[in-house]
Amino acid sequence: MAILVDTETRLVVQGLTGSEGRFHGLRNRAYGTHVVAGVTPGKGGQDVDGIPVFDTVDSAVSSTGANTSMIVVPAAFAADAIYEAVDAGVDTIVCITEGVPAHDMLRIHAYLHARGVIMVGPNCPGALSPGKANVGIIPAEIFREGSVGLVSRSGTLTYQIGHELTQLGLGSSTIVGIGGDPVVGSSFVEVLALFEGDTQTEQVVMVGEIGGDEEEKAAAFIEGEMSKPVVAYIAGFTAPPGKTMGHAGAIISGSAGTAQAKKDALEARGIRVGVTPTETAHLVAELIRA
Amino acid sequence: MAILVDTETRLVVQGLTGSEGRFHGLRNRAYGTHVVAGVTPGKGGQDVDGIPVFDTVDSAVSSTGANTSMIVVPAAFAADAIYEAVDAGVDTIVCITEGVPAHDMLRIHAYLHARGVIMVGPNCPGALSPGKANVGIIPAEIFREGSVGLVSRSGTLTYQIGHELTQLGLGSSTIVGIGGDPVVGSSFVEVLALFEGDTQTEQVVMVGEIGGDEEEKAAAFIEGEMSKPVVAYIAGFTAPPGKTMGHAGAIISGSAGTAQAKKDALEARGIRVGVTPTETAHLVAELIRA
Amino acid sequence: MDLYEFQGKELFRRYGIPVSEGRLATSPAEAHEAAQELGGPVVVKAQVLTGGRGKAGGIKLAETPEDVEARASEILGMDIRGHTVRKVWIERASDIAREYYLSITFDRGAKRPLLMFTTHGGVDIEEVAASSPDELVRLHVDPLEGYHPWQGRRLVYDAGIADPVEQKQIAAIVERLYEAFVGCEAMLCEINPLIVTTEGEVRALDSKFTVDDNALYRHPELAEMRDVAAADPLEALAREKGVTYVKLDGEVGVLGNGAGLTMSTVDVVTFVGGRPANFCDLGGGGDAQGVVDALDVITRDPQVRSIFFNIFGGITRCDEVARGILQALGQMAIKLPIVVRLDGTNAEEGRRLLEEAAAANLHAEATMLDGARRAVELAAAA
Amino acid sequence: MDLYEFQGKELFRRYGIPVSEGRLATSPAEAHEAAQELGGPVVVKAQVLTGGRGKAGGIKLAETPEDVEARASEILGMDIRGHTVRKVWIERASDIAREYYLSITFDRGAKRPLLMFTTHGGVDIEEVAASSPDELVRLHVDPLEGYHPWQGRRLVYDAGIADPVEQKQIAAIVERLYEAFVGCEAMLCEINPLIVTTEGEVRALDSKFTVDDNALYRHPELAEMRDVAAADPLEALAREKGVTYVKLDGEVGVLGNGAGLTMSTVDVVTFVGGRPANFCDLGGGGDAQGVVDALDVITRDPQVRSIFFNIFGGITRCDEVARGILQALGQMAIKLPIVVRLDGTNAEEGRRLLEEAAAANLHAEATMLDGARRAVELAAAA
Repeated sequence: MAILVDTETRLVVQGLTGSEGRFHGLRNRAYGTHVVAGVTPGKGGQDVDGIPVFDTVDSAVSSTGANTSMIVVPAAFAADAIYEAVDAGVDTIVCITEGVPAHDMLRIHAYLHARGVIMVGPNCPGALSPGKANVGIIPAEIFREGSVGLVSRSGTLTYQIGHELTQLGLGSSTIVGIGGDPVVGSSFVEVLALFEGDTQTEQVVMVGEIGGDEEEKAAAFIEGEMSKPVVAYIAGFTAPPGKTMGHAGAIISGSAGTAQAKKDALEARGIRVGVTPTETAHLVAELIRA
Repeated sequence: MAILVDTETRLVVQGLTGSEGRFHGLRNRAYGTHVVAGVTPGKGGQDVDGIPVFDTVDSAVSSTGANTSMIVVPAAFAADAIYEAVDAGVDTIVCITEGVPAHDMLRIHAYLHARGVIMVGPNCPGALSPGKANVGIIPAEIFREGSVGLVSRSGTLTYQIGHELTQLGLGSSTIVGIGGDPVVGSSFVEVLALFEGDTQTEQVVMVGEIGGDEEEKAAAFIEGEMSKPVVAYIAGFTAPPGKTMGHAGAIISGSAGTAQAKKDALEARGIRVGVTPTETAHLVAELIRA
Repeated sequence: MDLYEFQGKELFRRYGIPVSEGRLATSPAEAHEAAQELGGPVVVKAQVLTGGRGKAGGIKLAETPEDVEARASEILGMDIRGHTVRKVWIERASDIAREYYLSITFDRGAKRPLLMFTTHGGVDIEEVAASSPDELVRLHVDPLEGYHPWQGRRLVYDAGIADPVEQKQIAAIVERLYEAFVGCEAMLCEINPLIVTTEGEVRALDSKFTVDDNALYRHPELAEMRDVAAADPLEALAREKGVTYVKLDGEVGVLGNGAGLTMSTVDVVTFVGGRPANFCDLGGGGDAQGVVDALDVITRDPQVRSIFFNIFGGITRCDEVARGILQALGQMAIKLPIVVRLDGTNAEEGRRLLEEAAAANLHAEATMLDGARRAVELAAAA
Repeated sequence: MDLYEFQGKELFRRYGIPVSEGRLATSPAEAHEAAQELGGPVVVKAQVLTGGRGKAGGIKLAETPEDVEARASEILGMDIRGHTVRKVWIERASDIAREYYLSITFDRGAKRPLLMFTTHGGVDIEEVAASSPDELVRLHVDPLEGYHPWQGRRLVYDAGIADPVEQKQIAAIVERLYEAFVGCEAMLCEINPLIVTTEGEVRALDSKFTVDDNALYRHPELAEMRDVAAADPLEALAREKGVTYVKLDGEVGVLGNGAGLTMSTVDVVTFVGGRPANFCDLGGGGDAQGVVDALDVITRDPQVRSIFFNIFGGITRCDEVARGILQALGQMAIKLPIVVRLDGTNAEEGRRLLEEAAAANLHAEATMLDGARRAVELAAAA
């Protein structure tokens, strides 16, 4: 079944005519994703290798039945693109764009939440359901289809861990890079809930990093709400101090935001934490063999 | 059972120490309403004839268990008072204040709607459930308890029609003045839906007036969603043109906004419309006798 | 509050919406001077707070200052739908290639601002809505989130604007118009026509701008735009005294408290065969002085033959109203018959006060319907 | 981006938050002059982007210009937690009656701005949060709806401020601080202490102000506040070249793509017994020139003994990275051993390019763990 993207996904790429949009849009299509439309204001009527381009997301949706949008536009235009996608009626958004201002994201998060639209990102690699659909920039060739759900705040680190899983012969249901910005559309808890409800997913790997308290919240959610086993990895054990959140931030979350604090919070809830990506993959393999 | 206000109502009056707030707050209490608190910034710790006054709605709610707020503050402070009440966790707001800017109300309406808080008003006489509670400025002595739900955009016209009903020996479940401003917290449809779900209410009188298209929407709602009979009255048949909505407004609603257009829309759905308040009350009496 | 074209255009200019250069004139001589300053052909436009100026001959093209002076003297003083023209706007004439329509309305039903745009401009927008509804592009703005650039783009693309330069200009105007709508707390901002000149420049050729009376307290610069002279003198007097008064064309003066009850009273007076002389709403409070002021306004209308006071007390207290009536009778020596019907808060005390005063021209009635009938009878008998 | 106290106070001033008058000085002579201009007793405050200035002796009271000059020469050049003091802020001394704390934080968890206020100011806020959590008043602001006056009132009442004049001043400062927070797109605005003077005036005596790097493109006036000189020279060079570089204290240069993978690589190098010399993230794109620039930065650190390239291609294409490495080797004559591990997009092509180049100091490894081990070995052997 997988989560977020699958064979039912009908993708519109906002920014398809840009070089990144074209590269990844066509790559996603080559993987098998139904890339049905592109949007670039002023380029309506053109096409990108046969994919029709529209001036507005609304016209793309009404002409092609797109239900998912991938946003690959410059940071200064990303917020506008997200609002346009929401109002055009797509139900899932994958925002690849990096550098979206945090205050924009506060407003966007509230806006999305009120309308029940799921967004992954910004500043994220997207979502890949091996064998079904790839929306974003995840190199699909390193993953295979299987039962491990993978959710991560980091892009390339996700690939690394997915790669390690593949080396051990393990496949994935869906790989979700939620993005590492201070405010993202979907946080760990939201994606974990989707995995919990997904029949294909049997175990989950969560890849966190220093800063914020999303891993701590996820730990509580896993203990309280999840029946499926979760293995975690945290990056940033040797990060120098001062690169973590400031004082007031730590007060809010009741957490220091350090990798060690996150590891402790997870382990206190009985969640195993790998020390390296390699060990993390081995922990998953143990789970499956057990 | 009644709607909006009843014996469960625990009222905080925002603006209790002002002359209007004091007059109507004490009058509401004298009627039997549980007036548990007042709020006036800077006057926390005082009391108004035994009703404790707080600096913030939050402290009033946490100290007294208030669940309903009546707002009787000057127009320039009304929006702030509404937001404060919502955030303090009351579930019903009655805003008496007149002159709240329409743009403020657009934002407030969206804010309330997202949080599931019901507001009656602004610029309204409030809500009265005879024999149970009176929140607002409706002269309770002209109404008696009974089965007729009464909802109106106008204040004094509501009293007039309620008075006519009383003359005919008919009582009311709840009288709701929703206010006549361009955007109000609860429109006809929302209050009609509450009456439909109320066991005490057996028939409803809706009192509309020129402008907007809320009566037309109500007509569709009554036909489609209501099992209880509704009688309507519309004020403004002889209003001079130019006092109704402008051109662009008429395009939006697909209605001229005139009393005649509203009457036609209601009668087309089989809803009887009285020509005078007196006739309207007689139509209700006929319904009950039938 | 409705603004004149020239006031709306001044707001457009402040918000960065292109308008033609122009001057206001209140006399033919000023019009002449304005034309000289502007140079070249101009348009002389009657400034009135009503539509249909063009059909009424209130908009004229003129080539020379002399010509302008002549047109201005024709237009000034003209009556357009009951409005006397006291000001003309002299504006550089435009070479119009195309006429579009753009507006932002306060959509009461949807409780959101509504953007509307169509390439069918310069005509009645109701006609476009009726004849080519698909070509009138409509888009709501979320009041909490505000305007976003995609909305302006969507309007221009959906309306079929093909030229990229034109698209950009229009989208920018939509954004600025929204800023003006929010910044001025408008109920309506309409540009009809929004023109494209033969040089490809997009400009607002007219303006309809209505601002929210309730918001004027925080926009003193807009409040100052109110043209007190343009209002009916009685309406202006009433406004000054805090009473809502609308002049009608009959003999029965109507005074109620609350817009709904007052409207209903005007209706009932009509239904029982009378002709209301006015709509006069004491408003929510209604103290004795308010009653005196209202009676002062109503009795200045020489057509009035009788007065019907229909009061249902809520915040308004009937004893205060009675005191006001008695005070007015004492101060103004009103001879007209006054029918009074009091119910609601402190009604008994009010009735008692009136009864005790025992004035010959005061007639108490128990119901609204009877009060209306009596007032109509008395007007007919007067 | 963190701002200096004097920069934050300048922003406070612009937003109407009261601050003491002061002058910036970069030399004892300038400090003398500043003190003369200000007159009376002043405070000389080290301007560094770190906390603990007071304890480190970076804040001194001084009575006369000569005294100020002496204190400034003590403080300028001082090292506070690894930061060299290059600027001092000379500010009129305040008669402090009470010290409060006020901040607005970007609450990532709640996804809303968080207001915090307590009368326990002038101390570490973590201590207050730990020892008297009930006296730290917290209130979120809805990002769509924005700030409303009741929120400032609630902070002051709930914190127990009794004096009405003080209540009003603080509530006004909360409102302006929120305007500054939103207007500057801040991640943190903190006033600690917010003082009440003996005359009853409320004023910001310190400022911590952090703005969102991602938003600087629309705030050029804030972007200009960046103090390039204060940064580590290598970090500054890296920033200039669009590479994220943090200097660490070891021998193994680490270069990855993406913050998570790079952090993880630094961790793994540590876990296999090495000491990372830096954290260097090529970022999302990572073209050949980016790789050259990154190598340029890393190799300027004389402590570096080996370099570990850990690349997992996504948007970054491994062939581009390989081209960058080869280009850098050609341009810079790097002698250090470079361990390269490539996976993901175009990895095979990248590996082929490196293999064909057959450079002696290039070592390919298949896994991240093996790459880290090899780099650590090579650093030890160098």
